[in-house]
Amino acid sequence: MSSNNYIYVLVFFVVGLLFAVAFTCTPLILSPRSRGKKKTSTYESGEDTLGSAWVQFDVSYYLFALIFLAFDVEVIFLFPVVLTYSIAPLLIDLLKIVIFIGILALALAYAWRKGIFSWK
Amino acid sequence: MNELFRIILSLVIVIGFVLINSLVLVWLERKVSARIQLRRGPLYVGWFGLLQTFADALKMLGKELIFPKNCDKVLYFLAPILSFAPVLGAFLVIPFGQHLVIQDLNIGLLLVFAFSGLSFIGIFMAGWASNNKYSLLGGMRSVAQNISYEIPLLLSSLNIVMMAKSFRLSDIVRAQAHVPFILLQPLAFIIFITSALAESNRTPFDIPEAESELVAGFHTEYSGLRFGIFFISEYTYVFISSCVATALFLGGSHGPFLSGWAWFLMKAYFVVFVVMWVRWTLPRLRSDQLITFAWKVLIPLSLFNIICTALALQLLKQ
Amino acid sequence: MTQTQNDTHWITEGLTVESALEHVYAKNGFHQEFVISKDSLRELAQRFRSREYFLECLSVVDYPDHFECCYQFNRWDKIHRVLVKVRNPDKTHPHFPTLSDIYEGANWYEREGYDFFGVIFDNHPHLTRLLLPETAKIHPMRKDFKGDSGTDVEDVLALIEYEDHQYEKVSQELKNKYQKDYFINMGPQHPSTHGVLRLLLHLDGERVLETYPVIGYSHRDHERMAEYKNYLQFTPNMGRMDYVGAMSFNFGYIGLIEKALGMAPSPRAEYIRVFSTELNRIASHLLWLGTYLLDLGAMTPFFYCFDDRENILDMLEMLTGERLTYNFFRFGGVAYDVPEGLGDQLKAFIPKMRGRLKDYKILIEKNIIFMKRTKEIGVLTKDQALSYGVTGPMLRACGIAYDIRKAEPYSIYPEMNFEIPTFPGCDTFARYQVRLAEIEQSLRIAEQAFAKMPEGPIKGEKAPKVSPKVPAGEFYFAVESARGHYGEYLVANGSANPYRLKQRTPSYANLSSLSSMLSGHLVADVVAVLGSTDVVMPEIDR
Amino acid sequence: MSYITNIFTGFWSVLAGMVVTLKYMFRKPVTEVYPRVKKPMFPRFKGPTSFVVDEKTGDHRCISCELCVKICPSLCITLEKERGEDKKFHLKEYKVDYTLCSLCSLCIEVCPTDALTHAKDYEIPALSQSEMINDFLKPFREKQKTSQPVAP
Repeated sequence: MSSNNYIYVLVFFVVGLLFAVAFTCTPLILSPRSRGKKKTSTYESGEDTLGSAWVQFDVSYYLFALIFLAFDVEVIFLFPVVLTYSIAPLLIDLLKIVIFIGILALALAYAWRKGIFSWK
Repeated sequence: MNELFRIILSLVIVIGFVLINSLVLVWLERKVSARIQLRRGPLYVGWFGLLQTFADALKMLGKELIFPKNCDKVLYFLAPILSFAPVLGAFLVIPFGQHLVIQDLNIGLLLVFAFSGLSFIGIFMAGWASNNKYSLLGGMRSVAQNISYEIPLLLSSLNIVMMAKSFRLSDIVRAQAHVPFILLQPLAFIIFITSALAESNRTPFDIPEAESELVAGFHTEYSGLRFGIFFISEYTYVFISSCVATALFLGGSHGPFLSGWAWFLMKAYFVVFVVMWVRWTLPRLRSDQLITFAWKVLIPLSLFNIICTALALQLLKQ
Repeated sequence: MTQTQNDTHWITEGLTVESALEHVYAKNGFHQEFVISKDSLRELAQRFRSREYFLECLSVVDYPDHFECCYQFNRWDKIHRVLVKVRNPDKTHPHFPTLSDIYEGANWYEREGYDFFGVIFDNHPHLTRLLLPETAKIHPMRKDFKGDSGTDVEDVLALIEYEDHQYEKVSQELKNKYQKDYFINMGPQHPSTHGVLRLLLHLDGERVLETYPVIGYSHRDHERMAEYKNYLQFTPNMGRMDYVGAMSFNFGYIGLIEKALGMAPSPRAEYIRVFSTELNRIASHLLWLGTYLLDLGAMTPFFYCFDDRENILDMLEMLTGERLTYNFFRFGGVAYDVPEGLGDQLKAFIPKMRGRLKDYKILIEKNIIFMKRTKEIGVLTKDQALSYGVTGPMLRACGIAYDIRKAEPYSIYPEMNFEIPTFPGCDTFARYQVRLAEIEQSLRIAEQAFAKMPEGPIKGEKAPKVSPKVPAGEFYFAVESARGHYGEYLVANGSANPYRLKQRTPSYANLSSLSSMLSGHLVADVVAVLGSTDVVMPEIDR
Repeated sequence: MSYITNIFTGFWSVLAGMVVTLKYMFRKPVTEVYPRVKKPMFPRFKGPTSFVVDEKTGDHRCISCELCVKICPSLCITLEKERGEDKKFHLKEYKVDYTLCSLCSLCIEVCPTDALTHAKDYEIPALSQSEMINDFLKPFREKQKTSQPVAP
């Protein structure tokens, strides 16, 4: 496999971007335009919006983001392991996986026990 | 020169396919939902109303694009584009037939996950940029949901990688020449489909747009073709997820009598149908239940499943 | 009657009673009446509260020489309707003590009294406009109110000052909060507030801290309309209030006037009334079920429910010619006789509906997601229900079998064989169960009533040909609508139109309990809880 | 243990629900494709009010007693009459404003000569409010014009 193949990835992504830009811009040529004060106002069920939406906001899920980071990295570690699984003799690979996943599961159990998964 | 031609040709085909396919899927969704709900669905525009969605798309082209007064204009403009751009890339590696794949990369599966993982950035951006409180809630939810379901999605596909010993999708399909992996890995299949549903924001996991709570969630402020682009990318993600599920679990292009691509498309559309069927049956989960469902049920189950697979493979080898 | 009199010494013991009256319950719907002084009202209310009486209704009446607040107390287990009147001769600044800290349900009633009559309830926590817009400068139910030029009346000017002050205070409080906290408007133009209800949610992330319901968007002042029109002309208005279950509202009004006239409808008409009301109740519950599932994100049951509902509406259209806002009942009977073919349709419909209920149970009740979304959500305890005066399926979901069809039976309900389904869950799931069980019971009643229907004229012998004149007096009549206790308090003065017609609508009391059910829940639960209260906005706004 | 049974029952409940929707998928649709298919209205269907055409005379039966005007709760009927040579009242004008009418049929019930009825027409759109004011005498006037011979 030459690096040539990965050019496809780049080209597809860039063309995707350009296409989306072009696509969203076509109505600029085709569509009618009207003016109105209320037209561009923020939708909030027909009432005037109360202040900006960009205020300090309590995201109850930031802890999930933290665990996610930990888990995602560890899943990435699992990828090469499963690819070469059972090439080594005996039960070494199985042991490795069991230990690794065991630690992951422990982390999960800890987070669970700590009550992260139940919103307060 | 030949290579350039190939790139252009594949691009044209993929773009055409994405557009037409999403319109067909919208039509299919309308028909399926109509039949489930004792209605008829589109009937008169085109054959069985097939052209109804084309007409709707044309109408969308003529709709005015509105920039809300208080929005962040740059992000607001970029959000639908960013949610659409990765769509094309994901088609690169999908093996529609024995040799019908644009680039059979050896990291194929990872590439699909990488591209589809990008989609929620666009959604979150849309939620933030609109400066609308419903949108913000929807955007926040989409982040929480996507990061939570990414893990079971990866973990469940790891089982397949373990059995096929390759990330290349065509290799995985080839490994299922005799037995599709769904029979060997039913639990992984269920986890995969569930997480894929969640990743593509479909009911019962459509909390980012939850129309009964958040009006339209992240795309409340979007109009015209910008909204259309979100729509297209959502449907295309559904299709890509079905394609990956077909390749991983349903034996891809393998099947008797018909040629490979026909089998592949049939299976993929069947999965799409199941996804729609689920959507029109179930109510929506609440945001906290949704996330805890991933962490408390899907992730432990998929960890357990990996250990089982590892054990089984080890035993079979002995 | 003597029994209750002996038992009820505690009501007025040691209080200044201006007059006491023993009513004939069968004649005007009250057991007892007391006129007491302003100072002893709160003490009296506390006594009622401690003995598990709920505040059924509070109506303000504008008499030529005084304002009168009529409090109705009643019990769930054994009907004992006590009318307590407090009078204030001050026609400009009528002050009354508030009961909103004893009965939370009084909060909205008092605000309504202030809104319509300019009556000031001292120490009320939030005495602002309820049904009229905050900027309104009128008190339209006062007898001296003439059209739009209400501000000309000098008495009202002083009130407006007070009102501006109140309004400024409250809006300033809210404005200060908007600056730093997250507020979100749900409604009036929102997919799941079922009409024009506005909920102002004070959020902490996704968690609801406080809910402020804002009502009155579809306010038409039916009560004022009743005073203008004669008794017959007001009948079409009834269907416009609760347009989902219009039959029961018709039943309530027609029943009230018949009671006041001391007249009975023809036997055949009674049966026609009952089965059409029960069919309408099923239609109302089906509409609730469909939209409730829609609120929870499942669209398909909505269509199944509407399919069934369509069958019912077809039958009712055959009978009445209308599909939604029926004006079918007449004094002393009904408008039309049962048409041919209706019986066959009904016979085909009932087993079909029973089969559908089984499907609903599999599709909805057994579903894990539905259970997760509804169990232990929006809990309303028995004590809260008492305090707010909640009735109907919401109350029966607290395990209390209070249903007017059994508690104070009217029409031919005593002859019918049916049960009152109750569930002890107190949550939204229990409310679902109650309503689904009620569909079954209503099917039973409709079946029986249709089968037992005697031959005969559809209008009674004494049925008035033109609009009747109701003899002077006070009357109360209640029916069980699809949403609960619907009662009307009529003050008649012997003329062709009512002096005052207060409508006690069930959703009004039920919705006022919403904020207490919601605190601490998530945004997604708001629609689940609001949906479970089954509000119909025109009925609340009137 | 309950953890696992919960997962199973949950999964099972989802499947059971899906079977129900699949069952309904193969049923006949219940919707009508209006306006291509029009359902006949029930005999008691309450369309807009209109005059009954008397079979014998071919005219309306209104005697201008104004009972309907008095009973109408929404004040939507305007009636003008004139005293004819025979000392009887003759109807000059009868208009109903449909934007106000609530189809309560009180006017029909009160009518002593059964001159009013509900039409079975339900497609009565209009572009302005003034078009919704219906002149009941219009068809009768037109008929008179066509049927009466022109005086020499």
